[in-house]
Amino acid sequence: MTSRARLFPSLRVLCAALALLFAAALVGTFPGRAEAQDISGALGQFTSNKYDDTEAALGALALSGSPAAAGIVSALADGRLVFGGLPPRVFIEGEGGALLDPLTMQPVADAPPVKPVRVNNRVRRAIEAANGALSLVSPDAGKRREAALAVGRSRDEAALPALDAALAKESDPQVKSAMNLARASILIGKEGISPAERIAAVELVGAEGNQDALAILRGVPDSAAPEVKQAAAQAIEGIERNLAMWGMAQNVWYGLSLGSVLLLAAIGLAITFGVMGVINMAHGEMVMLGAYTTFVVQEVIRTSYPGLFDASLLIAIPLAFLFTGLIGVIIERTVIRFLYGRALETLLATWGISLILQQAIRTIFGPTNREVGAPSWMSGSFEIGHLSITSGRLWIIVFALLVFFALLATLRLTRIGLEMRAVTQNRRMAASMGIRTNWVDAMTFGLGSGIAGMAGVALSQIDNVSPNLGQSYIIDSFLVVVFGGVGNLWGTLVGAMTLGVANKLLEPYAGAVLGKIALLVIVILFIQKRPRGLFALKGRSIEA
Amino acid sequence: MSITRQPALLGTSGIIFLAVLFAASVLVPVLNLAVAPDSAVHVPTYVVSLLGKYLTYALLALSVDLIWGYVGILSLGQGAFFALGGYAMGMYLMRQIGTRGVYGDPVLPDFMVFLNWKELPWFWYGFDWFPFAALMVLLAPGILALVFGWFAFRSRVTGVYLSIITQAMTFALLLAFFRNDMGFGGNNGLTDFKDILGFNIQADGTRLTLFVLSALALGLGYVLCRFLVRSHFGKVLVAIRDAETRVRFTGYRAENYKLVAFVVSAMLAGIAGALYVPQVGIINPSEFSPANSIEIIVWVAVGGRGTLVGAALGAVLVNYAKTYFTSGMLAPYWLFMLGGLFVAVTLFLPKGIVGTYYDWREKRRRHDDIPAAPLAAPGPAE
Amino acid sequence: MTDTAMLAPSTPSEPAPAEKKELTEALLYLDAVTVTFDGFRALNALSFTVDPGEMRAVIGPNGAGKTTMMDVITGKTRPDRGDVFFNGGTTDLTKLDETQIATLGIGRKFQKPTVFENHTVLDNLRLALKGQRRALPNIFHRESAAARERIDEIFETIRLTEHRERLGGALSHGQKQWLEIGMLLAQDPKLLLVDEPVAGMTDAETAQTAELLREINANGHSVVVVEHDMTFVRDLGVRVMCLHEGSVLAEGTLDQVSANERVIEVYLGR
Amino acid sequence: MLNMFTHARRMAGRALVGAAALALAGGGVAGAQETIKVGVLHSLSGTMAISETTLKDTVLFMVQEQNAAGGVLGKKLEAVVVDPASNWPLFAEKARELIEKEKVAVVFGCWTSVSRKSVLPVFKELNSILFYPVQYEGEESERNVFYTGAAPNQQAIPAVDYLMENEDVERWVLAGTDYVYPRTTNKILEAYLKSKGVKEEDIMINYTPFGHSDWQTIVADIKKFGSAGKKTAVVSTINGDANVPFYKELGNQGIKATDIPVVAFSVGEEELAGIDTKPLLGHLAAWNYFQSVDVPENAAFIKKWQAYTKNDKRVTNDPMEATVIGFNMWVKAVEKAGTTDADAVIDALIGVTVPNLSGGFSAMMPNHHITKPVLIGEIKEDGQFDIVEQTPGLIVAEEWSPYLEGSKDLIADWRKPLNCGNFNVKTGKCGGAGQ
Repeated sequence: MTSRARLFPSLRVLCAALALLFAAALVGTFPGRAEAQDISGALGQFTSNKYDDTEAALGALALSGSPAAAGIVSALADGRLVFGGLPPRVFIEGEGGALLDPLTMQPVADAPPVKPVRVNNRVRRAIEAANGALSLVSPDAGKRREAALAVGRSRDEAALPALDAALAKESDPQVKSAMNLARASILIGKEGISPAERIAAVELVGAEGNQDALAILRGVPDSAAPEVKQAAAQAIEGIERNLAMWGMAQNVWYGLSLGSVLLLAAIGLAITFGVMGVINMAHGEMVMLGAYTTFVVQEVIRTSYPGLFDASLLIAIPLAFLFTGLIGVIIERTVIRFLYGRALETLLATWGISLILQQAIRTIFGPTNREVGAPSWMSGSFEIGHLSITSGRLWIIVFALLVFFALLATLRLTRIGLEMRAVTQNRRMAASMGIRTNWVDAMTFGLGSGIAGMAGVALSQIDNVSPNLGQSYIIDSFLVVVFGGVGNLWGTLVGAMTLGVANKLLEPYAGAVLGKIALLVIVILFIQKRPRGLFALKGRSIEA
Repeated sequence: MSITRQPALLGTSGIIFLAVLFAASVLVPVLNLAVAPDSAVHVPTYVVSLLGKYLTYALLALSVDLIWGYVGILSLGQGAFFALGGYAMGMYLMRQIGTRGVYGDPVLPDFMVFLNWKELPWFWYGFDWFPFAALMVLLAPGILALVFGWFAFRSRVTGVYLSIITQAMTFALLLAFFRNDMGFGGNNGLTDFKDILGFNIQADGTRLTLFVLSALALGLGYVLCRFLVRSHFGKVLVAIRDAETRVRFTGYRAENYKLVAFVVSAMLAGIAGALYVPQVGIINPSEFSPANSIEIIVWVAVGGRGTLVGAALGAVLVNYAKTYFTSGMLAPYWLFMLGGLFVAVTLFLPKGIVGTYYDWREKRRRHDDIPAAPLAAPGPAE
Repeated sequence: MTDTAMLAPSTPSEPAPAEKKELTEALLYLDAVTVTFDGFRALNALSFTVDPGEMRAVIGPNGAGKTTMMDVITGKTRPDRGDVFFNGGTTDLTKLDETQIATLGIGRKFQKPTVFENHTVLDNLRLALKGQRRALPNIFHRESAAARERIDEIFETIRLTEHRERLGGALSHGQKQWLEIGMLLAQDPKLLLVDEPVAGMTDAETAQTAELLREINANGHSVVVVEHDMTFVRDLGVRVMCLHEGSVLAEGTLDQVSANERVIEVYLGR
Repeated sequence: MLNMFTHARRMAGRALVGAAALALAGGGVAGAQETIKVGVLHSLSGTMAISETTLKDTVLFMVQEQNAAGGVLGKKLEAVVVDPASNWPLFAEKARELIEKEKVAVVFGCWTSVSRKSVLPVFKELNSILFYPVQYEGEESERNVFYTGAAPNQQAIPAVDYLMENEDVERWVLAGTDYVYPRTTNKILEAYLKSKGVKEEDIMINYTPFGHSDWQTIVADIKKFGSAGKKTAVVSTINGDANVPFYKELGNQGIKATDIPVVAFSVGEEELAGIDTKPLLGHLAAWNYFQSVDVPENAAFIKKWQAYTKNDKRVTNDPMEATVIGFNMWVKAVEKAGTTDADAVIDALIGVTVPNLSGGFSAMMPNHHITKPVLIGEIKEDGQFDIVEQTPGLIVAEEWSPYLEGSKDLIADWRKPLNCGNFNVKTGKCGGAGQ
C-alpha cells in the first residue's frame, strides 16, 4: 500500500477528489452544485511556483469543487496559468494574452508583469489525475471512461466508494465495463475480501489479456487464498502465451515496416542501378535532398501558411520528386552519359558527386540536424488486437507500395516506360527506331533520382535530416537490389521485405548488432548460391 | 598496355619508381636527423610519419591494383584486409604496454580492465610474441580472403555483385568490431602504444625506421606484383579480366587464379595495415568503413588502373591533397575538391595519370597501332 | 587441384544394348538432349554422334539451337534431359564443367571471335598452348624450346607470323577468327567446335579458312563447324547436318540435305 | 555557416602559408611570434561535424572577444583551424601538425573519446596542452589534458538521484550506443543503482550500434519493461545521430514523459533543434549548463554569441560552456604564469577559478577536471529546457569511478609531490595496480 502511494504521488490528489465525489454522491448532490468553497488559498499556493506547492494546490482545487476548478486546472495544463504582481496573484491568460481573473474569468485591470506557473512531469500527472477525478462525473461519456481507466491504473482502494457510486449512476455500457474493470483491478489487491470476489475480479481482469492486466494480476497479495493465487497464475500464464503469439506477429509487422523503408530507399536505385547499370553511389544523397526539400517546404509553411502544416508532406512529395529528378537529369547529362559501358567507373564519379552534394548541403543548411515535423495524421498509434500499429509506420508502408506500383505501371504502361526498356535492352536498335536515347537516358536517371527524393520525404519522418542521411541507406539499398536480382523490380520488393522481416525476427534473439551482422552474412552466402540474386534473369547464355 | 609489352622485369617507370623510393628512404632520415631544425630543408618528424603513412597507403593501393587492374576484381572490401593486418599489429603493441597502462594491469589492456573483464580472451593469446603477431598480420587477412574468395569465385560471382558482397563483408566486420563485447576495444579501438620490439614508438629513430621499412615494403611489394603480372600466371589473370569464359574454355581454372591473386592482394593489404598502425598510433573499426575502401579504389583510378606505379602514385597524391586541404581556411571546401577530383578523373583521365602517359608514349612509339581497348571491367549487364 | 579428378573417367549411365556399338565407337555422342529456357525449347531431343577424325558441318536457321548445342557439349549449359558422352562413352560431359571439358580435349571457337585483346598475338597462343594449367606452378612457368617451335608452326598455319607482336585487339576481324582457330590448335584438342568461322570474311579469306580447317581435320582432329555460308560448306565437302527447332532435320552430303523438302522449306527457301 | 568563413578569411593568408609550408621540401617553422597561436581541432566534415562545428565557432568567437579585450600578455591571439574530418588517425596527424608546425600554445578540440585517445600520445610526446570540452566516461587523467566536460558523477548519478526522489522511479532502462562512454557510464550506474537497493531484474541494459535508425523493437521492449507495475525511467546514453529516430519512435508509440520519462546525457539544445519537440515534452536531460539558465552572465553571453553568429536563433549548449570555461581558464593561467610555456601553464592551471555561465564559479582541480553544478532540465515545446533541479553546490569530478572494480583505488593529483594521474592509494604507487 505504502509503496503504491509512493508510486503514484499524484494519487493524493485523486483520492481526495474521489472521496469528495463519494460524499457528494451520498447526499445525491454534485460538487458543481455544492457551495463553492473558497479556493483563494489554493490559488495562493500556485504563486510560490514550487512543484510541491503546485501539486498541493491542485489537490485543494480538486477538493474544493469550485466550478472554476476545471478551468484553472486545464489552464495550468497548457501553461496559461500565470502569476505576478505584489503581492503575487494568479491569473488565467486568455485570448491575445489578456489576463483574466481565475474565478470570474473577467479581464483584470492594472495587469502586472507575469510569468507562467512551472510544471514538471509530477505536476503533469497530478493534473491528469485531477482531471480524471473531476471527469468521473463529467457529462461526456468519453471523459468518464478515461477517468475510470485512470482510476483502474491507479488501483487505489480509496477510490472504491466513489467508483461504486459512479457505477450506480452509470448508464453507458462502455463506461460501465470500464468502471467494472477498474473496480476489479482495485479489488485484486485489496485486503480482506472473499476469495470468490477476488477470483471473479481476477477473471474479469484476466479477460483483458494485455500488459496492464498482467501487471495487475501480478499484484495479487501473498496473503490471498491459494485458489485465488492459482487462478491468477493460470490467468497470467494464459495471457503470456497469448501475448507471445501476438509478439511474433508484432515482430513481423515491424519487419514489414522496416522492409518498406528499405524498399523506399532501394527502389530508386533499382532504376538507376538495376535498369541502367549505373553504380549510383550518389543515390543516398538523392534521398537526402528529398528530405531537405521536405524541411524547406515545412519552413515555408511554418512561416507563411501555418494552416497547411498537415498537408506539408503531400506538398513536399511532388516537389521533392521534381527537384531531385532535375538534379538527377543534370548529373546524367553532365557526367553519367560519358560513362555508359564503364559501369565500375560510374561508381567513382557518383561517389565524388555524393561527396560534393553532402558538403554542399552542409554548407547551405549547416551540419546539424534539421527539424521535420510529423503532421497530426501521421503521429500516434492504435491497436489491432494486441498489435500496436503506429500510424506513421503504416503510412510509410502504404506510401512505399504506392510508389512501387506507380513505378511498375510507368515502366509497363507508359510510352516513356516502353522506351526506357527498349533503350536498356538494345540501345542501337532503339535509336534506329527513332527513340531519342539521350533523352530517355536522362529521363530514366531523373526518374530514379526523383523516386529517391520521394523516399527522402518519407524517411524524413523517421530519421535524421542531416547531410549524412544518405550514407546510412546506401549500403542497404545496394544489398536489397542485388539480393532481389538486378534489373527486376519485383525482386527489389521481395528482397526489401524479406530482409526487413528477417532482420526483425533475428533482432529479439541476436540483438540489433549481431542480427544485422548475421543478415549480412546470410546475404553474402545467398549470393554464392544465386550469383544473380533472387529473381535472376535466365536465358540463352551470351558471350561475356 | 605496358603490362604485356615491357621486356624487362622492371619497366623504365618501375625503375624510376624504385629509385625515388630509395632516394626518399635515404634522404628523409638524413634531412630529419642531420640537418638543423631551422634549416629550410629540414624534414620535421611529423612529415616523416606523414610520409610513412602515405607509403603504407601506396602499398594498399598496390594491392588493390593487382586484383582490380589485372583481374578485374573490384573489391570494395580491401579496407577490411588492411584493418585486419592493422589489428594484428595493434594487438601486439597493446600487449607490449604491459603494466604501463593506466590501470597497470600486467596482462589486460586498459579497455578490458574498465569493462571489468577478468581474463584475456583466447584470441589475444600469443600476440605478445612478435613472430606470432607478424604471422597473423599475413594469416588473418589471407585466410579471410581465402574463404571469402573460395566461395565467391567458385560460384562465379563477378562484376558488381562481387563488389557489393565485398562491401557487405567489410560492413559486417565494421559492425562486429564496433561491438565492445568482441574484445577489440570497440569504437576506441587500440591505442596508447608504448614501444615496438623494445624501441620507444615515439622516438624519432623508431619513426624513421618504420618509414624506411614502409618504403622497403612498398618496393618489395611492387617488385612482387610486377613479377606476378608478368609471369604466365599474370597473363592468365589479364586474360580472365578480358574474357573469362574464353579462359575457362582454354582449360584454365579461372577461380583458382583469381583466388591466388585475391589472397596475395589481401596479404599485401595486411602488411600495409601492420606498418600503418604504429605510425599513426591507433587502429579503430572505422578503418573497416566501406567509404574507406571506396576511397582506396579512387586512389588507384587517379593514378592509373593496371599500372602498379600509378596506384602508388595516386595514393600519395590524393592523400597529400587531403592533408593539404584539411588545414587552414580551405578546410570547409576540401570535400568539394576531393569529390570534384574523382569526377574529373573518371571523365577526363579514364586511365589515370600514368595510364594516360603510357597511351601517349604508345602512340608515339607505334603509329600503325590503334590504342588498346579500354580496361572496362564487366558491369552488371553481363 | 581438380585436374587429377577430371582425368578420371566418370562411369556412364548404362546405355541400351542397341546403341552400345555406336556409343563405344563415337568420339562424341548426344542422345535425346533437351534444353529449355523459360518454356522455350532450344534443344528438342537432339541426338547425333561424331566419329573420331570426322569433320561435320552443321547448318540451320537462327534459333535452330546450333549455339545451344555447343554450349551443352562444352559444359556451358546443363541439359534438362539426355546424355552427352565423349571418348567412346567413357566420359559423361554433363557432369563436368567448361574447364574440365576443355582439358579433356574439346576446343571451342565462339561465334563472335574472342581473343585476349590486351595480349599480343604471341601471348594469346602461349596462353592457349597445351601444357601447365594450374595457377601456382604457372607463376614460375618458363617457356620450353619445344613450345616455341610449336607456336611458330601454328603461326605458319594461321598465317599471322608477321603480326605476332601486335595486340590481339588490334587485329582485323578475319585475323581474329584465324587467331582464335590458332588458339584452338594450340590446345591440340580431339574435337574442335567452330562456330561461324567465316562470318564477315572476304571470299579469299573464306576459301583460306576452309583450307585451314581441312588441314586441321587432316591432322586427326575431329571438327564440328556451324556455318551459314553454303559455298564455304561446299568447300569443306563434308557430311552436313541441318538443325531445326532443336533437333536434327536432315543429315547426309550437302546435296542430299539441300535436296530435302523440309530443309528447303524452313531454311534454304525456294 | 557563412560568417564562419568571413571570420576565417581574416587568417586565410597565414593558413595558406601554413598549408603550403607542409610542402614536403619546405617542412619548416611558422613565422613571427607576435601572436599567440591557438589550435582548433574539431571535425568540420564527416559524421561528427554535426556536433563539433559549433565548438570551432565558439573558440573563434572567444578568440575574437579576447583580442577585443587586448589579447593575452599583450599579444593578439590567432586561431589555427584544421579539419580532422571525423577520421581518428587524422586527429593525431592534425594535432601533430598544430603543435609541431604551427607551434600553437594550446589546442581546443576533440569530441568523441576515440579522437581524444588518438591525440593523447601526441600531446604527451610533444608536451602541449589540450582542452577537452565534452562530457565523457572518465577513467582518465593526463598531465597534458584538461577536461572541462562532466565526468559521470557530474551528470549521470545526480540525474538518477533526481528520478529516484522526484519521480519515484524503481525500474531502470539503461539504453546506450555501443561505445565506451555509455558502456562505462552504465557500468557505473548499474553499480550505483544496486548500491541503492535496486534489484537485478529491475535493470534493463541495451546497446545499439552508431546511427541506429530502426528503434521499433527496442522502444516496444522498453514499453513492455515499463508496464510491470513499477514506475520506470530510461537513462539514455544514446549517441547524437541515433537520438532523432529514437525520440521520433517514442513519440510514435505514444510513450509520454509522464509514463516513462527518458533522461538523456548527450541530448542538448543543438540536438533538439533537429527534432520536433512537441512529443518530447517533459523528457529530461542532465547537463552542467542549459541555455535557459536565467542569470545575467548567461543572458549577456547568449546575446554576444548570437550577435557574433549573426543568427538570433543560434542556440548555446553545454559543450560550448565547457569550451568557454576552458578558454577563460587557459587565458587566466597564462597571465598567471606570465608565459605560454606548456609546463608553466599546466602548473598554473590547477586552482584557477573562472565564472561559469550558470551564475557560479568553476575551478580547475588537481585531477585536471573542473567543479561543476549539475542541472536537470525538462524538454519544453520550444526546444529549450525547463530547469527542474539544480544541485545546491558544485560537484568535484570523480575521474576514477569508485563504482568500477579497476579504478576504485585510483586517484589523480598533478601537483607536486604526487604528480600522478593514476596513483593507487592501496599500493601507494603511481601507475594503476602497479604490480
